[in-house]
Amino acid sequence: MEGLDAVVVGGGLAGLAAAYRLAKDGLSVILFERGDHPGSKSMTGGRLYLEPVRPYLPELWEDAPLERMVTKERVTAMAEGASVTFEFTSEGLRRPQPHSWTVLRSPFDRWFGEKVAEVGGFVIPQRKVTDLLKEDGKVVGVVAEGEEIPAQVVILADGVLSPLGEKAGLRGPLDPRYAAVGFKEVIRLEQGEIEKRFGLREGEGLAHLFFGSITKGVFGGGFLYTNRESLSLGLVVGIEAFAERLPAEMPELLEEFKARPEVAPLIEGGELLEYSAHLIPEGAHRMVKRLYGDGVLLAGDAAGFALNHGITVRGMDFALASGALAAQAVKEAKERGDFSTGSLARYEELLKGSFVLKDMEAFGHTSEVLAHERLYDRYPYFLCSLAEELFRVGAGPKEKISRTLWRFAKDLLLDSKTWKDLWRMREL
Amino acid sequence: MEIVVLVKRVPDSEAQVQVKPDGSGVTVEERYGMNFFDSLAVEEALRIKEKFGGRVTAISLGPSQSVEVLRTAIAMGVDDAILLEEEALLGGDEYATARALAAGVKTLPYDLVLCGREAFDDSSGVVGPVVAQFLGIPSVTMVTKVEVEPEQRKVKVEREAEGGRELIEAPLPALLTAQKGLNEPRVPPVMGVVKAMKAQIKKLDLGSLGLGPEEVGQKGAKLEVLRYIEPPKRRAVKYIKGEPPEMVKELIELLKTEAKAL
Amino acid sequence: MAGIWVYAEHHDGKLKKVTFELLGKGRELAQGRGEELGAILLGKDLDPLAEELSPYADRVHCLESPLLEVYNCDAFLEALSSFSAERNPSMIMAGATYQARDLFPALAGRLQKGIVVDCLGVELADGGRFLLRKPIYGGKALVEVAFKEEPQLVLVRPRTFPPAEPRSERAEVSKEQIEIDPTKVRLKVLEVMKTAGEKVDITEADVIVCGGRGLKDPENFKLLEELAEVLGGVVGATRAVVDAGWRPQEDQVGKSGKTVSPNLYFAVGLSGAVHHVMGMDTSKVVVAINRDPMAPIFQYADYGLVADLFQVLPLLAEELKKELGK
Amino acid sequence: MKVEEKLALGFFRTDDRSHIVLDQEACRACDPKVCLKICPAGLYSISEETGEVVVEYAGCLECGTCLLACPKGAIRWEYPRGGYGVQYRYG
Repeated sequence: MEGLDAVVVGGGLAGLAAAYRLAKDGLSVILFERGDHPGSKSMTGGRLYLEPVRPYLPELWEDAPLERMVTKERVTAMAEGASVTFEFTSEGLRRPQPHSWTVLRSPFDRWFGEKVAEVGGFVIPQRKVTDLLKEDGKVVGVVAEGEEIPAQVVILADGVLSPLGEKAGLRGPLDPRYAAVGFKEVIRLEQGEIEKRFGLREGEGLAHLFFGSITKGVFGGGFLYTNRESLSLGLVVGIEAFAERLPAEMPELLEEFKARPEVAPLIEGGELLEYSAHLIPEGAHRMVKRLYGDGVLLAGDAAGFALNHGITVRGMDFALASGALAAQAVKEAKERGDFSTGSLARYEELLKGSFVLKDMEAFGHTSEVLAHERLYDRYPYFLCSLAEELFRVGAGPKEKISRTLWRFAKDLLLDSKTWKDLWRMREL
Repeated sequence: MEIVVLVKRVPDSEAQVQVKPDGSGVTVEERYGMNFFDSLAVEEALRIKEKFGGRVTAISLGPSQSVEVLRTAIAMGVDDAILLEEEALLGGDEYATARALAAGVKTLPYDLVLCGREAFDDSSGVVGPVVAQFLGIPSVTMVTKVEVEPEQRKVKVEREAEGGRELIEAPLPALLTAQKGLNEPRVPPVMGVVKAMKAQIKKLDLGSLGLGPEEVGQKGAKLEVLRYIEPPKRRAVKYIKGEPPEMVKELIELLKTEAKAL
Repeated sequence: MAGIWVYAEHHDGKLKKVTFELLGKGRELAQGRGEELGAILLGKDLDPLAEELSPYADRVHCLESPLLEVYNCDAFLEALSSFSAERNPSMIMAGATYQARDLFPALAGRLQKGIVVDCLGVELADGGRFLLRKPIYGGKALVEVAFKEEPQLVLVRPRTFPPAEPRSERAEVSKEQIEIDPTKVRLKVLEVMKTAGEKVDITEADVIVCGGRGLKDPENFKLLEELAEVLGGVVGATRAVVDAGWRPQEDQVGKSGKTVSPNLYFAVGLSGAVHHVMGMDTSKVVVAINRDPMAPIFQYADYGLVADLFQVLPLLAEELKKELGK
Repeated sequence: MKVEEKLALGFFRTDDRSHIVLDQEACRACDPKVCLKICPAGLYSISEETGEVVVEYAGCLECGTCLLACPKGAIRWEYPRGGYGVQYRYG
């Protein structure tokens, strides 16, 4: 094809959104995916916050294979042998539009790939982009396992490790401080059984996060999402924190989590369908020097766009929006006939005007707060011990509630560190 | 050389296959591609063309998604692709399928017809030789080497046979089925894939094949499918533990007494 | 009625074992339908073979011609198609061998009849109908089919049925001198290259010891050969090992090689890729030896040894030698 | 359930060559060996035969955790060739 406008590397959400928008706007685009189809290397916990994304990809969602709309949120603080759970549900989570959905990325991204093809984008699976074509420092295409593919511009959506982002000089290698590994099981359960077990209406779903002793003092937590006919159950664990302590073998952590009395009954009778793992950027935007260069742009996880806010964990919405905005910048660059660094600077402008960089800037330091180990041992322990005192009726006389609260706060919580932690929490 | 290659869309060998509880059919995971042995046939056709010139046409019979494998053939380099597509053509046995494919081949000039030794899904290896019979040409199966002599109107092939190989000469036109070892199929270039995605795939219906609905598909089949059955399950593996000497002793004991295999 | 025929394939003056397996099953089917059981031989100077078949069949049809001396698809097709068109048997069974898989599909085309290849079961149902069972999708499912018309051409996977017992009655041998029009024999067999020597055909072996990459070096196949020898079996190989040039193509078990179903199958140092499993999953007893506990081959094995093959194999050969008194 | 059994349910198209190569010299000098515990697929182990660190690359989930966590930079790790490696059905 003479004069290919754009090559997109990576069939995840950022790459697919970029290719979709480009093709839809009439640009010629090839998307490369190294797996059998888009989605075959993708993995999420997974919940997609669709609401922020709609303005950027308004027309797309009618027949999307979304699993369940999340109408029930749960957070559980886990200590050894005890836990405290908070549950929230509201009509606001349903109306006017459901704000978030559970998803399984393999079918979801595969569907998205078909959408890209429908609007005229070329999705080429089973092809790994191994290098960038460069001319006088300018990116002029890609090399796919020996074959050179020239293009006006290359959008790198090659994932959290982004080997090509490094080759383009846009970012450094991922630092273990800024990454966590998420790993999970997809467990089959009958549709009706899920609704019964979790008290859900048809098509509605639960998002359940866990933190505390399950990660043995290491930054991270557990999650459970209900899909249409399965559960996604897994853990997220900070790489550096884990490597420093090595508190267990990683696969064992999940087994112990599953064996917890809070979890075991929820997955009972389920059949394991798949075991998967993926890295998650946690503050990895620090690795990124620039979001664009001469003839090249960085989007999605590759750009470090993800936010773990403790109780909301986001990444896919950032990926979709940044991909769509990269496409927008490329489209404008094509109109100007200029794909140089200066012209592509528009991408950053667009990102700054969107929730992507606004939220990244506002909350970009939350990972440091969350990395604090007291969140994973002392505070869950406090909550659970307090609850125990409040709820348990023992042999002796019962204390006044106010007194219990004061005693606990004094013994377990009130020290200079706590105040420091509280001060830091304002970041959230 | 005018070469026709027959290609089939089949599930990946790793695709999950489940027999429906009522035995009326099977559910196959959406993971399809060109039959491996057919890709050897396409590659060989392209190599012959590159040497002697001519045209290569790929033909497939199947549901409309079969255009995917025809696009793969185009991406690899074939000149034309034809899909035999009509509801009546589907659901037939190898015989009925071969009859329709032969009618498709007959719409073209041909010196050589190539196909895979068998398709992954039914593993029969019947369609090729039956097509040859409908065309009235000789067939050689399981070929691992092909040398065409266009001037002499003949082809010399090596085929895998009982206890070794046979060297066979056939006059052209002839039909050959490809066995592993014939060649290494090329990975289509990216631009070839792009070109293939835009290429026009010709469609032939029953009328243009000169066949009636009773001659093809389920009606034209010589076999009737009664039911699909779950394969018998092997009982769960028994792990033999311990140090190698104990393992060996226990294995021999089990093979003798339990499995009665010694 | 011309009855049920078994195609008696022979090489170098020896009948293939599968012929006797089919004569056993054929006897049961022929009795069930009140038909004659025939064996059909093609070649030259067939008397000794006819004699050997005599205790197993009611009739041995010998189709003799100088053109049938060496297997040639065209010549065999001419002879077999004209003879069966004349006699109209209800069924012709053959082993799913290289030769039959070359000849019988062409025969089906010539006679305009159906054919079932790689059968794993043939049963006589009420009403005299044959029900045939064959694997599809590499053995992930089976399909049961029946013919709409006769003759029915059926190729059966070798070692599916036990071999027939000889009977005291002898078959009637009918010799047919077949005229084959030489102009119809378009193929020329220029050369037959035997590479396997005197080795037992792997599809006929009782015991197969199959090795993969875990053997690490072609030299190490000696260990498999020793074990195979003690058990009177043969050595097989995976695709990876054949592709690497460690073992000849004819040893390859799997989708692009041979389909086997021995009594006892040792899978040694091989992972059990789907392609391989497709070629051996009807083996009666499977023993897997692999250091990697997650090797998929264990899912297809009866007995699993998570162990170092270099320690286990010599011990196993030695112990079996004692056990079997060799 | 053991992690091997979990992995056995997945779909892996395995390349002949490993996409993970270890620098054995660096591994020998490494203590504690983080890879043995941190891989969520439990693919790293010590060979009984040679005492070296070995990795069963065929079950790799391609997350890259080992690459990041290795304190010695002893892991040369790249994505498998196109079409190879894990192919998630759910993801």
